[in-house]
Amino acid sequence: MGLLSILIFLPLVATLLILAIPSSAKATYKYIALCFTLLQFGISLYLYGNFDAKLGGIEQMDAYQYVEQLAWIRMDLGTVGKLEIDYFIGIDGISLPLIVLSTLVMLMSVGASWNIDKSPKGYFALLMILNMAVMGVFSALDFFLFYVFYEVMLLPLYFLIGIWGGARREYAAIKFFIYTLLGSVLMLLVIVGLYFSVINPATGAHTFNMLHMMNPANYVDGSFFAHITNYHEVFGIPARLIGFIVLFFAFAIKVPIVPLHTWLPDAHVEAPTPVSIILAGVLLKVGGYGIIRVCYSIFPDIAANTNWWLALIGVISIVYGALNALAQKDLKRMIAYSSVSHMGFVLLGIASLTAEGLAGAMFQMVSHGFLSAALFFLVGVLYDRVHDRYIYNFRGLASLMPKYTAYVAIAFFASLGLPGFSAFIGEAFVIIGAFNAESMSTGIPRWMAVGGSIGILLSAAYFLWTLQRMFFGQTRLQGGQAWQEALTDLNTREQVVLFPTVALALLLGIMPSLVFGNLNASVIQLIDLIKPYL
Amino acid sequence: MISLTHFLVVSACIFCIGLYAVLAKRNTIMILVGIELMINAAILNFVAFGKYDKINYGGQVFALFAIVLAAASVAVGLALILNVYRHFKTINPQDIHELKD
Amino acid sequence: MNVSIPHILDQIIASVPLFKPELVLIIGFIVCIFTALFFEKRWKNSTFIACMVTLAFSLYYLIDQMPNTGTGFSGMWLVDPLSTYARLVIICSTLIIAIFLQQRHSKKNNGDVYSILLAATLGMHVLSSTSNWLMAFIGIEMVSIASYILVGYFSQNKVQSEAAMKYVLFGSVCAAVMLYGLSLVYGLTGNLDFQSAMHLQGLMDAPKAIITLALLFIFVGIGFKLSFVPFHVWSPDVYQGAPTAITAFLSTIPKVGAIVLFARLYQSWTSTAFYFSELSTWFIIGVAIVTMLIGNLAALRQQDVKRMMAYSSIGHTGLLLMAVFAYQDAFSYLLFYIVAYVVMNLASFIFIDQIEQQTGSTSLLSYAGLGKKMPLLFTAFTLVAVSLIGIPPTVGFVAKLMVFTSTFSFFQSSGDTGVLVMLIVGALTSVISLFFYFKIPLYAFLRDTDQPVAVKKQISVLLCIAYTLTILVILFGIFPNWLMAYLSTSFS
Amino acid sequence: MLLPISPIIASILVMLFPLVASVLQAMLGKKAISGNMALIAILGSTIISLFGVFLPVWNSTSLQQKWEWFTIGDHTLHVGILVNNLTALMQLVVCVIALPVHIYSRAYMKGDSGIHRYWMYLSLFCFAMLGLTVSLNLLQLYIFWELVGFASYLLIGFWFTKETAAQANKKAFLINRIGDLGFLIGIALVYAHCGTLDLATLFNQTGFFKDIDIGLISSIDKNATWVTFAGLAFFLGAMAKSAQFPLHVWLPDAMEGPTSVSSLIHAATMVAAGVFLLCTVFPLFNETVLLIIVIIGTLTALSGALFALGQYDIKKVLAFSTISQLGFMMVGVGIGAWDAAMFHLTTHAFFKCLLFLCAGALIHEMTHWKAKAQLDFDPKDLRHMGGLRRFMPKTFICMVIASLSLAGFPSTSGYLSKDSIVITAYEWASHLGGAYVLIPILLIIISILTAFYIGRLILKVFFGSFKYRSHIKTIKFHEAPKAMLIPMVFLAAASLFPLFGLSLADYHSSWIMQTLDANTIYPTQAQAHLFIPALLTGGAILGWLVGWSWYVKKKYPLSENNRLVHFANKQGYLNEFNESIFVKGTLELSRILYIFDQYMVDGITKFFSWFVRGLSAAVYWFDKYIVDGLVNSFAQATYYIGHLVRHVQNGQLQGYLGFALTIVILGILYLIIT
Repeated sequence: MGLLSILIFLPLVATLLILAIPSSAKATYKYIALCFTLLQFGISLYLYGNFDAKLGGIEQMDAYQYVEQLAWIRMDLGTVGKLEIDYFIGIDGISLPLIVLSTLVMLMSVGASWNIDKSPKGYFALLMILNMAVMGVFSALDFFLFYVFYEVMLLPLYFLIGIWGGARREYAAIKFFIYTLLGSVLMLLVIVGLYFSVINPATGAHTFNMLHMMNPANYVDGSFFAHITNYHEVFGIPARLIGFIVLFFAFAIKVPIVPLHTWLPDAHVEAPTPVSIILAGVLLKVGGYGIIRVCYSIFPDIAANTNWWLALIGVISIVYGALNALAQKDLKRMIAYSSVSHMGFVLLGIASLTAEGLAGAMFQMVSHGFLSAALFFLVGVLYDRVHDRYIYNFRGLASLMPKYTAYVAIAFFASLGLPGFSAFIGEAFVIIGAFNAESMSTGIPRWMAVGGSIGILLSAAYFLWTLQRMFFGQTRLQGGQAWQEALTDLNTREQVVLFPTVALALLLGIMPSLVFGNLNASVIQLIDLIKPYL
Repeated sequence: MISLTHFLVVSACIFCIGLYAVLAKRNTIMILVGIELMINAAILNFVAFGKYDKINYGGQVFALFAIVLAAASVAVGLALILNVYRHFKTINPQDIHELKD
Repeated sequence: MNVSIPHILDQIIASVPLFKPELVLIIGFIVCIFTALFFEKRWKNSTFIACMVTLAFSLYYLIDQMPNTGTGFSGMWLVDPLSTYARLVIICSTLIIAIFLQQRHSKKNNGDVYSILLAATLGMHVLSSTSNWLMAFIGIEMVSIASYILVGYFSQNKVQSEAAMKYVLFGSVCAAVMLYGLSLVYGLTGNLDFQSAMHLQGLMDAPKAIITLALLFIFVGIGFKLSFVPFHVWSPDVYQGAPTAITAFLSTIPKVGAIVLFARLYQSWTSTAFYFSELSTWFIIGVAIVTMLIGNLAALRQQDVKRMMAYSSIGHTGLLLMAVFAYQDAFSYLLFYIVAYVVMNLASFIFIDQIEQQTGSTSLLSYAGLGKKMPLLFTAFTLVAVSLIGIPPTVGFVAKLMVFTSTFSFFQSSGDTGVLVMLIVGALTSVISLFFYFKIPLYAFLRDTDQPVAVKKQISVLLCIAYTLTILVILFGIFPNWLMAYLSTSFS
Repeated sequence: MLLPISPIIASILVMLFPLVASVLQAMLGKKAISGNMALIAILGSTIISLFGVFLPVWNSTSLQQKWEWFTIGDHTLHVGILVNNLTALMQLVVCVIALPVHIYSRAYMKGDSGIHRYWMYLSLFCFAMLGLTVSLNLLQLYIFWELVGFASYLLIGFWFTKETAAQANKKAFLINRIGDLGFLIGIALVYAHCGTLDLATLFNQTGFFKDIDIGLISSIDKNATWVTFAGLAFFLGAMAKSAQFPLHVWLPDAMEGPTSVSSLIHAATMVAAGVFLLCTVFPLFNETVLLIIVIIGTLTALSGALFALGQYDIKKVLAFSTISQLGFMMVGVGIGAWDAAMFHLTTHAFFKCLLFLCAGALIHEMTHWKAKAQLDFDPKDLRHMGGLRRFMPKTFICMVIASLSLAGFPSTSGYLSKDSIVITAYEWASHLGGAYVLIPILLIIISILTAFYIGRLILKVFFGSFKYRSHIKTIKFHEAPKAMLIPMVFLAAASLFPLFGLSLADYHSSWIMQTLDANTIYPTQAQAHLFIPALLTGGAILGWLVGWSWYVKKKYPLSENNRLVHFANKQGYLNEFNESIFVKGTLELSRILYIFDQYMVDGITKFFSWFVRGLSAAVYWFDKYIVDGLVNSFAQATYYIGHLVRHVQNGQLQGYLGFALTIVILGILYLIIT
């Protein structure tokens, strides 16, 4: 039982504990959750501390760290061949930052769900299961295992949104579920296809091992996804291309890209604050992570040929999301759409296929992770007070809740890419990478970079406009005197949750090397993997 | 001399008559009768074909079994129809549609 | 060949050991009739006990029969791992069904139901362990007649009697059609063993028109038992009408026997490259696709749980067909799917029944807000639903994955677009199925009840069984090779 | 070596002091409203900057030191400090301007409820600005660049309860964001082609953009398209920060902030950052870009001056004058005389800051007096002032000095710097010949206009008679308090020539020009040094006389034309004629242009924002009803198909049989036929 497994399965223990404790002692649940998430956070920090930044990872088996590999499922399917599924986990520079991020966000969300009183038992149990699944997804290196965790994420979310959510929660929950499942069932087919195309050089059996899938040498000639001499076509489209598209589709739903994003605003708006935090903070990252870890690493040849389109989608998402955010009158919805816009940068950066772009995209994921979490938390603060999020119902909050305003302002400026905060580094390097793409001749035209930078301008527009509409001017509230009293300033718990994120945003903004240092080797590795096909 | 073809034609006709009864009759008993006819058509076939199967008389054996089974199922059918009649006071299949989407 | 009487007798005697479990069943059948006649009044559960004992014995003989394979009764009875495991599944599920019946319908003395159950089981055994049309037909008829009676047995109200009537009539017509088809096939081949070379030869020489007619007629009969499109129409009505215990029986056990028979048939017929082989290939692909689509789509609008489950089992039939299609010499995943399917269905029907006991209704609307009242039950139910959709980490997912795997390997070798379409449809329908399966947790957890439902806290044997099954669902989902190793060892 | 620390460390300290002050202030919050921390910090910075950085570095070799920041791909970015003449000078200027403003603010902002925020923001701004000056890395520079904008956002919106303020700071930030994007794109381009953002590596004599190829680093072809684009991108950044036409619209609105803030940020330092940036990356520009810079600069200078003519809000007048002066600096850069530009930047910093401080003093006193007299009028409006020299003589003198300097009157610093630009422009033009001559001519006209509008301001405020003379008996009108006067006096002293060179007339001999020599290649034209100053001064004096006759003697031609009847006096008639044609023309023009500015240029920004909002609304509609609608309709369709399937299940047994068997028959027929 390695450290990584402990990290993954601790929440399961927490779940069992919570389920074991009778509902009479419901107060203890949140403390249990808190303890375990804290423990996880500690472990992840330990992993971070002892991580060897020189090792690349991606497709080199030996460059992964904290690796655990056990034979899990061995089945003889006769002529179909042997089914070989491993419990195979490990992390490299791509997954490490995201794992640390997830543990942090989980901690935040537990903090945010402090005064959940509607059947806390189920709530925290589900939260912990979700926690486990997330950790699993980020560290799984066996495709089957990955898929299992990937799907297990959905169920708790469905119930968390559906039971603890807002007015239209049923619609939002099922919509979210359907979208993601649609993506993943098709992914399953591709997984099966890959399974048949790849053999484990050691045992000669077909395998679900992702790292084997990344190595062209392991592909059976003439198999469905064979690298060279592949004549398979589906409806006239080459097999490998279709495989890439399907996988990309599956992850793009999570990212989400326009036009597959419509689940996101609904899910965010209806979800309770802690769940929105997790959604924005972690789940969207699963999409980006999947694209890097699966689409790009397993189909580097296709990645090299399609990146123009991916970049285009990225730019569209950036601008489209930003414009939508500008149009919103519901604060939470606005932030949801801003996530679409910000994740567009991730896609653009990944597609740029330059070291700057990829590193920028990873950085953007991390920074957006906790910044959006902070934003949703802040919305939650307001919503807890007066159960309203309609922007025009608030005016001049600044003079009413100065501390809150300060945090909101910092969070807003941080996420609109004010230098000195983390988001700036991410976005700037995505843009720089996109510009660089032309000199690296990865086929991303510069106008896309310019288009992306327009997104930065728009993000400034909607954040500042919101700031002006809600916080500045003379205090004038929809709810009148009642709200006047209800809108107390931040309490200690809320500040305890918020402060670290803001501090982290600043820290990473000033010392990006904290993240870049660890993922740089992997990024270069990935570039080297894709370069031959450019 | 009656050749195999005659048998087949006859059985086919019987089968079709049975099918017609099953589909068109407005009386459940008649449907049962139709089923009987269909089965008998098949049995007739079996016997006719059995003539050419000198080794283990599969046809005849099958025919015997078929007769028995047909009798059994029809008996059950009748019992259930009676049961239906007790509840619906009719055995017109068209009036019996409690269960539907 | 030697046809001297003593020789034949010797052969029969020799093949009795292969027939032990069934013999036990036959004896038990008779015993049950008598107990029902004489002891029922004095000792209420006597028949039930007798039935259980019978099943237990038959199970014992079955396990004891495990290693050896062979044919008996001049090739009419054939025992191979497939049949053995299928019968194992059948016996086990019959046990559960028997308990189910005993728990649910122990009010007035209706011991005969057990004997009928045993008869049905016997029929199933015959189905699953023969390659001879005569035996197959007898098996089908035994199962059918038994299930007619079971459906009609408890009919107190209109709905149940109607269901029984529809079932019997539809069933008999299909049987008749099949019989006619069989007669033609017999005529064409002069042989009733569909695995024999002579049979296949006959089919090869036969004119296409007749072959088409005969084959489709035969498929009518099997289609009725498996209830795939277009012969599924009876199942929603019957499932809804029949008592839940019987529905559980109908939705699981008969299908096992039928699918095994179909698998054998399909394997032997598609082993050649002749018209009838292609015909059956195309037939199965088309039917599988349509069945999956219609089963899942029609289920979307259902408000009655049992009806919904009927459609869902139709959908699963489509997947079973897919499994049969990809059926190669190692059929472990076929069995795996069967086991998964049986476990899931039994569990869900027990849950449905339990809720019906509490609320007196099988309408989804009546589930509103029950989640908080029976958290454990509904959590388990939800898990089973998840497994039925085919989402990890449940046995349903692994089963589906293996079916896809084998089908894909077939596709990769053949490059047949139809197969790919079948795969995609199979994947997409599981998304559709999410809609209706998740109505259960949706109503139970997400909706709030308006009228208060008094929930009696009682822990019954059935629930324990159901929870065990649920645990199995998860366990086999995470460690499928526990089951798989067991299934596949004996084939090597 | 006046201090025992290296200039590098010194400059770091210079930028750290205000930061520390700001952080402390943030922590203490309301507990510390005196602003002593900020004051001490800036004082320390000033001293160190002068003795630790400026004096050691000035006119000696440039120093730099870098630390590894982070590695991305195989490029490593560094943060670092670059101190050379340019940066040291800029840093010093910022410090020296910031110090008096701090002192001034203590009195000016006294008693404001949010004063603790004020000090925090101010220190933050100082930190950012000082950091900007000595950054080594373009990215680092960009960071401070935006932080400066952020600080100005905070300070403009300091009175955030005022709707106009809330609007103004948003506008300022957004328009600056446009510029920032340009800057960022420029950075990206440079990085993409040179692989480094190190200013020294890029721009010093041996850098990528060196003029003569020494062969250490392969030099860049400066006429490549991307270089032009990069240059334009950088210029875009500078345009937004330095309020160049048409991106100047934010600056007048920015006057919503406290006057002290305007004096520091929106007159002296931040707006000059653009010019500073251009001077830093000067080697990057090729002819095309430079020409564009010149044109934009001239346009800005002209429009600014004209708009200033028509203003009645005292701060708006100064704002436009700032815009116009920044235009001058841009021209300076454009013609290659970036040393002159820096020179003008420096002098302008002093006298414009002083002007604002004086204006602040006036407004301050007016407001107080207004409050006492229970009158209601806009204390910033020129029309309500007049004859104030009697009440506030010291302020009067300071302001006059500043105005003279602005007008470029001999013996002031402005005279030197402005001449340096105009004359160099003249030389530049005559070197190139052709239509280029237009530039210097325009510049001359602009400087005369400048003299005129600033004269107008002075005369309107201090001469003539006070509008509310009746109240003045009862309520006393005070001179500004000491704490405000001292900095003003100091700046007044700094606005005179001696600070910049002993020679009264020759700007070449000023030490700034001596050291930062852009060695412009145009032949010096002796006569220009003679007649241009004469022209400027003469024009200025003429302008003042006219102004005097209008605004003080109240002989305003456009208001009362009674003079027209006096045909006798031909002179007068001519005079009138001239005035009513030229002067009226000019003023009309200015009014019209200002309207144009209000409704067209600014209107365009308004329209743009309106357009973007409209677009966003449209896009959201699309998202809600088309994209999401598609999804939902797909789900509906699925449901409907399910519905159709159910039609078979009509409960009719024979229906079922018919259905099933029909399909079978059809199948058979189909198969037999095929």
